[in-house]
Amino acid sequence: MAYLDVNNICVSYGRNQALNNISMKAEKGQIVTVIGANGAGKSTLINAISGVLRYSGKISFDGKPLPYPAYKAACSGVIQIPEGRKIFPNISVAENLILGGYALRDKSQFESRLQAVYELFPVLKDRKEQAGGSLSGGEQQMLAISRGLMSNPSLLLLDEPSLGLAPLVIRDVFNLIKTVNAQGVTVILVEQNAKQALELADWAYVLENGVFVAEGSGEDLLADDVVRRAYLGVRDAT
Amino acid sequence: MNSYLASILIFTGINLISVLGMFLLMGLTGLLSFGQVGFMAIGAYVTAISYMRFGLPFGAGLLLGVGVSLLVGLVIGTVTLKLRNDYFALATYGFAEVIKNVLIYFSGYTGGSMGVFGIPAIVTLPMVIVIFLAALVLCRNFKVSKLGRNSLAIRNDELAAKVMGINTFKQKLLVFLFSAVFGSVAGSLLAFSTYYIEPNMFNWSKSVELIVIVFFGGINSLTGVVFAGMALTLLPEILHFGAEWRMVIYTAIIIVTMIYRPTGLFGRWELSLSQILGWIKGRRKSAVGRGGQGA
Amino acid sequence: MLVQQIINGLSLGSVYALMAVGFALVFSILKFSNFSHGSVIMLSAYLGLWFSNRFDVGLFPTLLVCMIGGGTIAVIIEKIGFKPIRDKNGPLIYLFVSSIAISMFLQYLMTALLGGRFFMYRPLLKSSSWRFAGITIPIVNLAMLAASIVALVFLLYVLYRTTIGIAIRAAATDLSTPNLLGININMLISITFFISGALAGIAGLFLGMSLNVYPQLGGLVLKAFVATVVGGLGSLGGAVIAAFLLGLLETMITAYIGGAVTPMVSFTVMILFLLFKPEGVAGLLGLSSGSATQKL
Amino acid sequence: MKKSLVIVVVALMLLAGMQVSAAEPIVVGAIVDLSAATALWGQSQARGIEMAIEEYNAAGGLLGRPLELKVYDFKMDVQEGITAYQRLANQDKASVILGAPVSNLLLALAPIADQVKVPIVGEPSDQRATTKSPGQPWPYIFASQATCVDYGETAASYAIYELGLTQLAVINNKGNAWADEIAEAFIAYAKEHGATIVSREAFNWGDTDFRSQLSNIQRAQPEAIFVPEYLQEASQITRQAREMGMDMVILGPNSYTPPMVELIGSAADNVYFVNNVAFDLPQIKEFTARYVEKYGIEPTVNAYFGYDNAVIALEAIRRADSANSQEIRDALEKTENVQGLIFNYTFDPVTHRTDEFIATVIKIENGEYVTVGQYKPVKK
Repeated sequence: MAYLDVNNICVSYGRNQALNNISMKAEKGQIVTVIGANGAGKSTLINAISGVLRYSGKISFDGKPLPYPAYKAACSGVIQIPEGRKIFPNISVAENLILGGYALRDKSQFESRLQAVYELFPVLKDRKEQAGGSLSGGEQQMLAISRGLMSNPSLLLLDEPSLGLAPLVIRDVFNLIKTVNAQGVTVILVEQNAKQALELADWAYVLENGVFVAEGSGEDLLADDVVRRAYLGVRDAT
Repeated sequence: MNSYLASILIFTGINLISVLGMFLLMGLTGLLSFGQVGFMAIGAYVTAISYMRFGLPFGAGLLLGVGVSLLVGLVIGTVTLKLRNDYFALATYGFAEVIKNVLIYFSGYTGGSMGVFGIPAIVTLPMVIVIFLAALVLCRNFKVSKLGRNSLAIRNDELAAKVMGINTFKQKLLVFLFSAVFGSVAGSLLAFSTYYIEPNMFNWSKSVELIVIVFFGGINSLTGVVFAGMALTLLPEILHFGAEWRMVIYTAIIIVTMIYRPTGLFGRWELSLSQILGWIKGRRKSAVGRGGQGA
Repeated sequence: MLVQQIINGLSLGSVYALMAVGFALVFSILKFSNFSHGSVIMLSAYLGLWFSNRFDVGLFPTLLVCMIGGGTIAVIIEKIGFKPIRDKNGPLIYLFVSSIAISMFLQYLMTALLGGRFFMYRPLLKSSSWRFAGITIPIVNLAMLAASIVALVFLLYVLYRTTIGIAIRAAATDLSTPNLLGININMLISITFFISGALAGIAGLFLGMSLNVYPQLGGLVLKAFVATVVGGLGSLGGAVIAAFLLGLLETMITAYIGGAVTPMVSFTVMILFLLFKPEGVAGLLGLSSGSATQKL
Repeated sequence: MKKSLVIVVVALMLLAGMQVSAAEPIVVGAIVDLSAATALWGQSQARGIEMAIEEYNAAGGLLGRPLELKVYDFKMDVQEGITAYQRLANQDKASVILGAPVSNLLLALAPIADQVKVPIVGEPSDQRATTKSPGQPWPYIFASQATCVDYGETAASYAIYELGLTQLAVINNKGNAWADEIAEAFIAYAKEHGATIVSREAFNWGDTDFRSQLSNIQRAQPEAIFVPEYLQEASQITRQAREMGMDMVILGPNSYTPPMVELIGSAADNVYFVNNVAFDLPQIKEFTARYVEKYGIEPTVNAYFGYDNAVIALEAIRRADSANSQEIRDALEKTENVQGLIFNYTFDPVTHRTDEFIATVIKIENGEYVTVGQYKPVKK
């Protein structure tokens, strides 16, 4: 059984079926990417895995069923970094990080995690007394990721981390994801920014209207004509 | 007609007129106001005093009350509608308290705590029904008009409404004045159907009653609010068997309903004239007639 | 004379402040005026009355029981009256209307149960007031003053120095994201209501001791509403200070202009104040200058 | 199975038949507050009425017909009171209606009763509830209680002529019509009789702290404070005054009746109040004992009024020898020497009230209610 095993899940909002019998897998230490257009159901998928939404079907993680609801999933090491960052604007950077460590199973690790995060993002240390809302967009994304890393997660779910960021900052964010992954964290990355996401991915899925229409390694999909036309903005030669 | 039934219907109608004003303000525009009872007091006292002291006919007194309410509403609204919404709630609460205390304090005109007594029975059931229907049509047209959509936009997101080019302050003021007029008219009718008014009748608990009716019916459904107004005015009458437990049962029913239907009794459902006609037709033909789903 | 009136004002303010802290706490997180706070005060007053008479105990055990009882009642009210609405994503304003309906219900319930009777605590304090040099200080109000300050300091400590408190403050702007970090938001809200209810329990005991115990006792919560709004932005410190200012304002108007005009003048002053200081008392004190660590 | 059904049906029919054949009951209505702020008084009043009705029924009812009591709660809301009256008159066909221990409802009902024509016996102390214009009563309203003016004048007279106190202070809720009327009568009488009002303080509905007003009063150094207030406010004012070291005489109306001492204990000492009745009268003691036995709770004064209102109304039915509302009204106007718990009632056809008010002054001493004696104000 795979590390994360999503098995035939369905999610619906009222009468609208948002996810229809989705199955996907991620092995330990992989970066798995889901790409798709706006409204394809990417966020729904992330929210189902992290226990925000109710779903039918089975999701297992590390051989056990994934707990529901979200706070329990988070406590078992599955951390979502939500779309739009959702850092807490009214409390300080340091306090944001303290809350990030809320799910830490071994509380004595807190200081060392904090040091690790500050090493990764020295700018956060400089601004630790500042309100979260006063950071720039890129800094906020860093804070959101750091906050997620504080609890030493085993599985990191990233929902559109590149949204609303400048291209240079996006590159930093993707590099960061690589670094985090190299430290042994399994990553599920949901992106509209298909090219960069696919370059990063060990395995990737293409989501359209609640179903997977393609899957393959990142390189394969980058080379796939349909994918290139639909998501990478490559035009037909005609 | 049985005068018991008539008096219930008169009070229901009066309540409903006031509730319609609250619906525009709180339901449609999302402004929390404790002030409706203040405008009811203005309407009641202006009409009653101008009739009793200056011999002004009821209709003229009612219009005078509306005029005074508009004036007061303009001042209160201009001052407070630019502030945050919770300040507006506080200000309207304060306004109603001030009105009550002005009525008590300036007893030379108002009779103070002793109230105005011996007001003649001019208000009749048909009169209440006609005014209520007029208010209802006005309210319904407001809701479906551009003004209503502006209000909804403000309720959903004031900033976005501003960006869309709505003059939110003007719109809010307009709705506030509308609701003031409704309250004032209801107050005038009330004075001439209780025959006696005193400041204490216009307590904040009266505003709360109206607020509960609006939310019980649902902020998105005029039909629901009208239904709630009737149901919640009639329910205490039905519950008289409960003696001292009457109001306990009454409030329990309200709470349970609110918990199970947090969007109000009728949600977004709206009854329209064409639907009623549709039903009538459907029944006549007994053919395909499916009594349409509301928007 | 002036000294006595200032003391009178502070003693009235202490009543308002003690109610306002608990009221403002819920206001700051769930963003609605929780009028059921008054019912918790009223029910706690009955609970303390029953407990102190039944077991013949003194002030402190009764206070403890009132706090635990008030906290529990508040949590139960939250679970029954607010949580279902939150779960169904009902508009925020429904929580407020629900809280009003609940307070009406509990008031009618106690009237029906006890026939609208008035009760009085047996003396839990040795004397009810201190008098010296022609000045009177009511002891219960002094206790309320102390309790509201202790409560405020305690709350500020919890909110700024504990993880739970930080989470509560974070939840004030965002009720869904804390879940993603492993924080059980329902638990957090329950804790908030428990603290708020425990504060209502303290207020209930002291109000019951200084006034009588009767079903309409919770009506005073309107003053807490006023103080909280004038306090500004759900700021706890702002609410407490506004409560004292309100007490002083009312007392001074009553003393030097006349009790009959107090509501008229005090509301006018309040509205004018908000016109010139739209940030409320919190803004006046620079408690909300945008910096997170400053906002109470 | 079928057989038993037939038996049940037959039994039911017999029962129904019996009820028709038995005399139709005379319906007596009552409007009281059972659920809002004055529920304590309203419930007491309703029970007093109930006890009277039960006594009459035990004695075979009236006109050979049983009496049926219908009590409606109006939660201190005038609108609900009006619908309750209309319901009793139109729906329940009540012959006579009792109640409302507060004046405001009767002020609204007076002109309505003029049209509906079912008489009301209550205890409004507001003169206007029974008097349409000077010398002309509201035809369908009768009051078993004296007016606010009587209470205010009696208290002032007692302070000036019996206690010899002439430096007086008054505090009351400006929004409470009952309190304000008594206060004004007190002040008018006191001024006319050579006393000085050294301090006049006011407060508002919902107030619980009166220290600011009391500080002003304290500075004016009155010999007595008059507190015409409801139980809750009166108890707080008295207690807070005592806390501030104001040991002077406090005067009040009948709101200082039990449970006042129970609530504020020794703070109630040195209070003189004008009451309708002495608690140590044998008939009051006997009634109170029966009430406590029946309901397990002490009555308030309103229970006595409820009982008396019922007796006045029922005796009018007896004299009219009819359950017709008009005839009862006519009989009520001729009420003469009807012995109730509180008074021996004789109605003045011009005022529709007891023709003479003799107050009982009660002093609270060491936590006991001590009847000082009956008292009539000195008139100039």
